[in-house]
Amino acid sequence: MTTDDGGNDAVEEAPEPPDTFEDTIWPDVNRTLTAVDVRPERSVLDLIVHIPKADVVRGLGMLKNDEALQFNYLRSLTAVDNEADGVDVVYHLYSVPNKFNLTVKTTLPNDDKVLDTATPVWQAANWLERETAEMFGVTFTGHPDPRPLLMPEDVDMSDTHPLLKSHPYAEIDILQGELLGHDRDADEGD
Amino acid sequence: MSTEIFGIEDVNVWVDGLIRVLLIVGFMTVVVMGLIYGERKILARFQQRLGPTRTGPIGLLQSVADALKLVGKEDLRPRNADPWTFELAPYLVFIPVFLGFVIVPFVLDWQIRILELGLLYFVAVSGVNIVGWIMAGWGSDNRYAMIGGMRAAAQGISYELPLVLSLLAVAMVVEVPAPVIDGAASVASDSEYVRGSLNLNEIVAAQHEVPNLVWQPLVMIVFIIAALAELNRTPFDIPVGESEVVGGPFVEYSGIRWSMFFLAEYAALLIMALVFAAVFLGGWAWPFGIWMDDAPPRWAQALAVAAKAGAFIFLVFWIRASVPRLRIDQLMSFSWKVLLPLMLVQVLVNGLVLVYDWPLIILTVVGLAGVVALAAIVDRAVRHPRPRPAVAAQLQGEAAS
Amino acid sequence: MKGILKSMMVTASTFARKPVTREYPEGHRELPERDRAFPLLLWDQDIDEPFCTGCHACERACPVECMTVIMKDNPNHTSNDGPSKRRKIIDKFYIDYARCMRCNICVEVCNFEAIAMNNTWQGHETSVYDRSDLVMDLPQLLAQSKAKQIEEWVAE
Amino acid sequence: MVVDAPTPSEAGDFETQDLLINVGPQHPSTHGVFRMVLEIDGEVVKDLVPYIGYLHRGAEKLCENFDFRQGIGYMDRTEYLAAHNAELSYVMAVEALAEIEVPERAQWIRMILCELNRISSHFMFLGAFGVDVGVFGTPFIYAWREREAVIDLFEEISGDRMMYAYFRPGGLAWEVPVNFEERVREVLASSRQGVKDFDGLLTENEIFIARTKNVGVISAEDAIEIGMSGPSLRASGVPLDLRKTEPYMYYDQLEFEPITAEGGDVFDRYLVRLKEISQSIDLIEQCLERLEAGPIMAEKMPRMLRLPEGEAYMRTEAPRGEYGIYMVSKGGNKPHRVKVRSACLSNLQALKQMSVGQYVADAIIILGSIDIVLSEVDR
Repeated sequence: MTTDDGGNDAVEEAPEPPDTFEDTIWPDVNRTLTAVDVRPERSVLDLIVHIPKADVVRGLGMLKNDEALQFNYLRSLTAVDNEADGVDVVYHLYSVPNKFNLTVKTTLPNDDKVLDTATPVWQAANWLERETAEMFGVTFTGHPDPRPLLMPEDVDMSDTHPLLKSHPYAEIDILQGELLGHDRDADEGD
Repeated sequence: MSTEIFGIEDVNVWVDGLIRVLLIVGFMTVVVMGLIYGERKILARFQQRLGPTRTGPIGLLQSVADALKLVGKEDLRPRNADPWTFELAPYLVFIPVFLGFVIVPFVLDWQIRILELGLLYFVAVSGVNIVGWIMAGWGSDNRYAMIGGMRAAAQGISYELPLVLSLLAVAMVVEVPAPVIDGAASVASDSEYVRGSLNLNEIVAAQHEVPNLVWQPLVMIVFIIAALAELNRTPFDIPVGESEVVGGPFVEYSGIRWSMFFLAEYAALLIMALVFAAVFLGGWAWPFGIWMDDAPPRWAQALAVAAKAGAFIFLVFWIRASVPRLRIDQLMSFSWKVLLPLMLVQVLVNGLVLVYDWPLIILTVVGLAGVVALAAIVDRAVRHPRPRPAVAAQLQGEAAS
Repeated sequence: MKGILKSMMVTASTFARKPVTREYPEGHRELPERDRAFPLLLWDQDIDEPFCTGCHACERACPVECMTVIMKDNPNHTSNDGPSKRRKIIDKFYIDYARCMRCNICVEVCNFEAIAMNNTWQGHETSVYDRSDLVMDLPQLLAQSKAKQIEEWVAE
Repeated sequence: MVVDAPTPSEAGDFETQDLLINVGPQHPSTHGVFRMVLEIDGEVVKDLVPYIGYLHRGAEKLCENFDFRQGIGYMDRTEYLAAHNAELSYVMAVEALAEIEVPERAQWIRMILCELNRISSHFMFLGAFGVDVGVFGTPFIYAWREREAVIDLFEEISGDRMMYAYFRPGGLAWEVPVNFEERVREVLASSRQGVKDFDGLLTENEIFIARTKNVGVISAEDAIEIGMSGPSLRASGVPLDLRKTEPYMYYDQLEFEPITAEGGDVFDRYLVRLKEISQSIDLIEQCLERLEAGPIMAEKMPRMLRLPEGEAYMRTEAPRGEYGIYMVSKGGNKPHRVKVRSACLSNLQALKQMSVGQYVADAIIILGSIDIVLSEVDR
């Protein structure tokens, strides 16, 4: 680990049984998100906060507007497909005045991938949500411009969500030589 | 009817005309090809490149190869283009440029025709090609072309005024011998002088001792600027701006038609350089007292004209390698708010000199003051940029919300 | 006006400098030894056979799956009274240069130093008219090394 | 000139209509395959709709199928003008997850290469931007001249001119050549001359200033709101430079201040980048002083790297801004998810706000001033 986050972020240490997250910005975050059900988690670099999907945009707004935190910069917004466990939508926040980092996560069940848009909180979320929507099939309600971003405009690909694990890789034929085919699966995991 | 050409008497006027036209067309085509090659080589050196090297020794045949390629290309016309406007436009750009060559004094006693109103004729015909530009822009049925055509029209008309005024400012005070002999003006120094002439030959002859650039520094600079704009050369290449309208009115042209535009562009540069050499640098006269007493030999005259025109052309290339492009609103306001008032003042001063017969040194002083004023205005405009128009601010507000 | 004149002086100064153009097809710049064009196979000059034993290591490691390797029993092996210690040897080897992304991974995973990135101009100038001509077979891949036209560089 | 269009009643039977022009995907000034539809009234842009995705190659999906060494080559291709910086984020994400300690020498060399890459990338910007503004080719060739020197050096080190694939989790693929320091200093000397040339050619040119000052202004608040980063953000006066705010590698040992400007217009974005080249030259010299002999690869690196479960969002300061890799691992030798946080994508979002209300020619140079690389936008 070579990154030093000014002592504000999670630092690796031996896990003690009841982790109070005292060395992180968790106390401030917890104070800010009073009426929201949140759960902290350590990661290698930043603190992760899990917020239920119903409260996430409200929570993000609170984090942005809180005087002590001021998460006014949305670094990145994406999703992670956990297959059976649903899709995690991940927000990476940064506070320009305070230099805090925070990761906010919310889990969407596979049968209800609908989430409120974060565009009222940060304009930056606009294109990032469009990309997440087309790549993972997450619907962001209230999004001002819900067109696809990277996928073709002229073909209807509303059912195609390439970054879901269920979406296959493109099958590349092994064309070399005399169209030789052989079993590559045996090599897996060497 | 018969006339005289190259000392041969009794030549039929039609034959004479034909010879002159063929000479000029041949000459011009060769020189333009050389110019294109020269521009590529010179620009390359300004950019630390080599330029064309493949075709012929040091790439000398590059223009020939290009010409052959262009002639061999398919002549395409977009389906939605207006056939007549589209196909006629190159001629309307091409022909006026050729017409301009009629009055250019190459050497003392040879040019196509010596016209008493030569300069007037020159500005008249060179203004016509704007029509061709608009036709090309409109007829192509392409939005880039249309924007380019509109820009060309706006720019051409705006800069026609400073150009005409600058030529007028020179023409009104130039000293010419009172009895104008038909044909070449006499260089005799003992006849009485009057001021004002539109005859290019007389203007050149009047600069036998001191070229006009000494008397008219501001006018010369304004002429260069306006000429760059008329020629659509950097920094005024707005109508054809590669990075904006991808070639402007020419975007849909190909092959021979496109090469006609190209040819016209360089021919216009050539003629502008020749007029510049004639009006401001003294044409075929040699500087610094060489051949002061009698007219220089013909080869020396041609050499002087070529060197002077070449200097102008080199300057144009140099500027092209060095400066960015202006924006259309800046271009317009520069013409109407800076160049035109300055030129009007200059013309007024010239008028006073003309009427009261003041010494010409006053013009030099006023001209230098004008140059300083021009530089100061440009500097000030850069340091205090205009606030954005209200409409723009409003639009931006809407976009942000 | 001053700034414009300054710009023109800068271009004038470059006018006087030596052009930086490299006249490519005539004059080839000398390539650094680490230059990576496309992978090729190396020839064991001592025993007169390829180094490659067809172990599939590179094939498996290739991110773009541009290789196809088939091995065979080595007829030159000592058991067959040959001079070679290689029990297996490459039979067929295809690399699709059109698909290769020149990442050097095949060279790194090779246990026999049998594959190297071509660091000659010949490796760069591979234009063909048909894409399928870019699928190189074993003789093509070995040709340069066999003719001792290459001094390969492999990171230790 | 901005003139209000006459309403239909004033103009009799005529109606005015705004003109739509389609700029790109094949246009000399869109820096790749970017498309924007401009709605113009005369020469004034009334609306702008950007379209991206023409270069989408699914790098993130591909990375899920690659092991950690194979992924590096793909990172090069997401950001081909600053591939070292792109690789850096990726390998640092892997190192953070695997808790690998990278040897000192490898870190210093990485820093030198990343700063050199910043120089070459910024030169590329200056060249392309100069052409956008309308100088015929000269800045482009100047830029190419300097970039060529840097790229030749990269080729001597890594073997490739653009897709280096030189950083590895744990260090570097192989040792740099013996004359490395000497060559770097040569390149720096040449870059200094390049900065001087650009400074003379553009910075004081009145036409250049007239074209770029007060054009495409974006305030610091808006820039942060949109998520801009890198020189484009710093030009608005926000000193957000990850090398300073969240120092990675050994940037905390170097002396430098983030370069900012006040205006947030096109000229400032140009100037910040020009100054950053000088800054990078200075940083590299500091690095060279601290460079010592030593190993270039972490000890005990396994042949096939397997990561523990976890996630890391690793961000570094690439030439265009924050290049982040969000890597989620569920164990095994392949990442579960790799998200590339592209600085260009976020910066490009500001294009509409900056361009509306400006002239068509301004929209072009505003796009140029953001300095996008479409392969990074689309990934």
